[in-house]
Amino acid sequence: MAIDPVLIKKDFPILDRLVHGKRLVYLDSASSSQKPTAVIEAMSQYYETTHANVHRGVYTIAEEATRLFEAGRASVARFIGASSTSEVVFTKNVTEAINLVAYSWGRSNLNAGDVVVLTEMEHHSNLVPWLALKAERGIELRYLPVTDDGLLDLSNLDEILDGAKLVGVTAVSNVLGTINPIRLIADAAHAAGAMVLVDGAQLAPHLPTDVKALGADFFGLTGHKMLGPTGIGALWARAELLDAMPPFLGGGEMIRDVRLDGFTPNDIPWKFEAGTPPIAEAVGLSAAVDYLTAIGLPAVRDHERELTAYALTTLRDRYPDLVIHGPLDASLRGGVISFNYKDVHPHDLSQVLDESGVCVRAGHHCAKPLMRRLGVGATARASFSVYNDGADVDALVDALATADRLFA
Amino acid sequence: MAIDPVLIKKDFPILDRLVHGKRLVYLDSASSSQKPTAVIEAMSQYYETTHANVHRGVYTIAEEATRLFEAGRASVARFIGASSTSEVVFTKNVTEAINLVAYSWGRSNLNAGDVVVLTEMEHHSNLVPWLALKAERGIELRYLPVTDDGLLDLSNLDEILDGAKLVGVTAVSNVLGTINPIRLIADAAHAAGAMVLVDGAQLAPHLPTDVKALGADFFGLTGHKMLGPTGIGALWARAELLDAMPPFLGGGEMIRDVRLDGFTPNDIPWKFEAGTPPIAEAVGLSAAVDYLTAIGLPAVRDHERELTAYALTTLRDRYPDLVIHGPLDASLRGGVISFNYKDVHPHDLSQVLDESGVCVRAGHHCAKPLMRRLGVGATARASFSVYNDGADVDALVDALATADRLFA
Amino acid sequence: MPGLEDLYREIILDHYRNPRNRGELPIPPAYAETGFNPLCGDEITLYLQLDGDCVDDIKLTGQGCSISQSSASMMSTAVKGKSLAEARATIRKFKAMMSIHEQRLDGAEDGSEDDSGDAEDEVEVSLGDLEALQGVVKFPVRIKCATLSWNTLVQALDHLSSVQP
Amino acid sequence: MPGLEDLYREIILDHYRNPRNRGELPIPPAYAETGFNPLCGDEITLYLQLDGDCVDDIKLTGQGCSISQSSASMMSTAVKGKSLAEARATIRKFKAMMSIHEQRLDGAEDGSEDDSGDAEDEVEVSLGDLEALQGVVKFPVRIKCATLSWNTLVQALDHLSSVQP
Ligand SMILES: Cc1ncc(COP(=O)(O)O)c(C=O)c1O
Ligand SMILES: Cc1ncc(COP(=O)(O)O)c(C=O)c1O
Repeated sequence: MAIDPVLIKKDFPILDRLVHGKRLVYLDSASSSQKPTAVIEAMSQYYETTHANVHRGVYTIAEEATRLFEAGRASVARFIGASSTSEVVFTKNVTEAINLVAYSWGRSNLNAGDVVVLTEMEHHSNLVPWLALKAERGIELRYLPVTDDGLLDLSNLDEILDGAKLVGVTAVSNVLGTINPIRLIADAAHAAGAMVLVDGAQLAPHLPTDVKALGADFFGLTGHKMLGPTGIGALWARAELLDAMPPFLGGGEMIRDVRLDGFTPNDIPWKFEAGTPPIAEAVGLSAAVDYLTAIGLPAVRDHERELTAYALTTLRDRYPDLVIHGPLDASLRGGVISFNYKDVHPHDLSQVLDESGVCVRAGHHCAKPLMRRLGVGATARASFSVYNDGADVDALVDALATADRLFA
Repeated sequence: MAIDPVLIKKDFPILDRLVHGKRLVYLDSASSSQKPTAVIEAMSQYYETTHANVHRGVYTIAEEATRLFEAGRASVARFIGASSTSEVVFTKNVTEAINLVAYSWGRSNLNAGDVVVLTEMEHHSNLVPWLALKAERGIELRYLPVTDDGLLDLSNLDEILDGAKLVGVTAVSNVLGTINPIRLIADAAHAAGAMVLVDGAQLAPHLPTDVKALGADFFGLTGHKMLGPTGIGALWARAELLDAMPPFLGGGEMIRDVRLDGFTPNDIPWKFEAGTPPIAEAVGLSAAVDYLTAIGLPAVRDHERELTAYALTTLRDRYPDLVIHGPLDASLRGGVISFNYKDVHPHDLSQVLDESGVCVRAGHHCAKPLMRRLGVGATARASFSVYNDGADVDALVDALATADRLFA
Repeated sequence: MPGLEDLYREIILDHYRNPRNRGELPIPPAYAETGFNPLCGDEITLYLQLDGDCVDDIKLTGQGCSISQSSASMMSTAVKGKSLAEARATIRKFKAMMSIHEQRLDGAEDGSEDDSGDAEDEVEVSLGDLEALQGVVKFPVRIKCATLSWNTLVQALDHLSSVQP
Repeated sequence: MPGLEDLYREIILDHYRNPRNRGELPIPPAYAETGFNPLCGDEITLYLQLDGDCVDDIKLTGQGCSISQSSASMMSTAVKGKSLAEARATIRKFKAMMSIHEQRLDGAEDGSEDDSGDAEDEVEVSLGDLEALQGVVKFPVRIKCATLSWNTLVQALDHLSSVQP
């Protein structure tokens, strides 16, 4: 099924909005996506008809709320190809998912000198938890470098993996768009005896996701980037791993028994869900996943790849001075285009584009080490989702002319 | 201003719902409250007109989203009497808020043999994080006991506080309803050199809250119990404390700089907010706080106290065999009534009441140690919020007769 | 209230009020296993004494609702004196009665159900009194109450078969 | 686009393209302080050399947008060669120009503004070129760009006054 952007745009109420009198051209989905009516209404309706705390009440609406919440977990599990719903832990975002791994698995498996391999293109969320563990425990961090083309440099993969206990890698770069060869890395990591943590924040919204085909041991995703609400993310991990890991946050829901002198944790996945979970958010995320599934992830991918190819071509044709980071072949990248333009700083670019209703993000995109690798302080970044179309790309390309005029 | 329950009920769409053909009589607000239209619509509208990731974008809607999000923080700060918005950290729920204290402050201040004082009436969320620290570090836990009247037994307060570094206490018991004398405990704790962590989950929705008047050093609240959405809570702490504490979760938003070999944390409160925060939820919580403030917390308290007094009287008159836990004087308690009835197990009570549309919670209410102290495995619990009225109490009282009939 | 009357059958209330096989057994020779329903606080401790391939004695302590307690009581009478094969068959049959609904509601939630599928069902057993618990399937949250003691029994049997294979 | 033209005044672009006092100073005798805008990645390192009560020399390195870089450049010319009292007065005056809007938007967000209130304002200073940055207040997110170098200067001055009181 090919995507009809006219129809899809209608599903996203915010796209009717004007900014400075111009139609909103939202090109910052890599930062956070917009939400279709189906998601917004699923949550409103949940609050208007069903809300109660979950896992606790015997009464009808509590039972219904529990069923909806657990159905949300099942939707996410199916969406990513998990074997069982018990492997899906709800978190507040993917950052918490990665921290959960670092605190629970990391602190019970990593000690001074143990090696964790990351990449130079990781988001801060997959760097800081490990840097903290390095500061606390003295683990060693190694980084897979990034080539000048914006790909992971795997030429020394085996050497870098030697003795590693964990490899943490993003499936898709939020700056370069690069789609990393996760399966290849995972196979090498497993051969070296390391676990594999995949940051799926930029994968799950845009490409078909199958955690087993990826070869992941841990996989994180975040709701707000995949047409779902803020306030929810998920960690998937193989059941044996989760079973063996100690709890992370302590509190209600995650216990089997509590005495004044100790406690016994609950079964997975609840063992890792302390306190009242994001109930309405799980309902919303479930609606988001249904929405994406109805379109079909292969169609989403095709649409975004075509849009990316069109944008790469048009931008380079019109602005030969534009520096585009990352691979230039759209089949190697997700719908994320980071660029720099002459001496116009990305903030100024973004400010100028906003005047035409075009939203692009400017800054380090929570990837400061990668900025240093690229030799820039910041980039401007346009990123696509299902609701973008060629006209959005044209609006971006046209609006850039204002920068030329103002900063001539 | 006195509360007009007829008007208020209209603000809560779920209360129009029927269950088993009966009007929904929602008496489980201590577990999670219902949401007024103002809250549900604030979030929908946010998603329909303004959503973008916060603190990141230069463009208009990102700036608006950031402003709304930070305005939500300011609302919460005002609501609890904080000196500055920088003292309010958004978390996913109060459980995370307490874990943040246990991980960040606790692990940098507490070592083997250090004493943390809790109470026998704490919720698991204020027990398990400390039990985990006891298992990990060998800290010593002491408990303020509960009297037969359901009050904290403060007769040995000074002795129990001797040498303590932290006192963790709930402002209002979620089982007994008991309103604890926080200021008195805080003064004694401070005199003994201990910090004071107040679990405000059951206070903030029901009584005027002033963190400074309470004498708290740390204070936690949770959105979904105070007419707000799921997926958000807050930790308040004095700025000097937050400033001195190491970060907890690592990732985007909470950093100032990240290098491949280390990172520098951001200023408070962002230092403690890793990853994309609960943006729509902050907007919703802000609307909830506005809703409560418009009614006025003193009026909320008066209303709930009267309702509680009425319920205590009516229940005891009609069912002399009913065992009600906690103080019998409504001025000493919040709108929470836990009870046991003959040999009818609370689950069965709750099941039977549900048939009449009456929602009460049955179980240990995440307070297993308190259940043991009360000598019961579980209780049934009816709890009130602004939208309850005398007719709801009558429905509860009448519905209990079915239990009599079925279990005669 | 036909639903409720379906749930609270006479025989269930009888087992609730007068639980069979209540008490403890000395350990050893008995083995004890405790099961919790973490969501509601029900808890059951099961004392199991085998004699070769036979459930020689079984006793129960704990607390819980009419459904969990009566189910435990009926379970104890159903397996006491039976062979291990018969006990396992009874467990499977009972779980099948319960789990039809559990799956419809909640996908793959309960991993402990895995083994009930392709196990050899050659032993014929009858549920007897336990049929009274059929009404529970209409009240999905209560299924966990009804199955608590059974899951605990499974754990105890699994433990015993792992130490003395 | 009148808004944008208001923001990107000629003089701002000039300071952006031709930053004054760019470079480093040897430490010691100079003192260096680095400031970050954690939200966008702008960073500035300021080298400050005092001579008694006077800003003897000031140099800057770093990267950022036209607003943060031009503000830094103008700041350096505004305080170089001035007395500490004049420098502090200039900081207060500049922040006042910026913070009106900052407060209206964002309550008590920025704690670093605390000191600007009741300090003695006896020294008369003029903002000169810096007036060109007034357009920034219409673009609230950019205020943090404009104030980055100033906050860094405050930190440097505070540090120096604490070590040599
Ligand atoms: C006193 C008390 N503390 C903590 C909690 C935990 O709240 P949450 O589940 O929102 O983290 C609750 C509610 O269940 C409570 O009543
Ligand atoms: C690759 C990647 N990882 C992690 C994150 C963090 O996501 P969140 O802020 O939702 O935790 C992001 C988004 O900012 C991302 O793009």
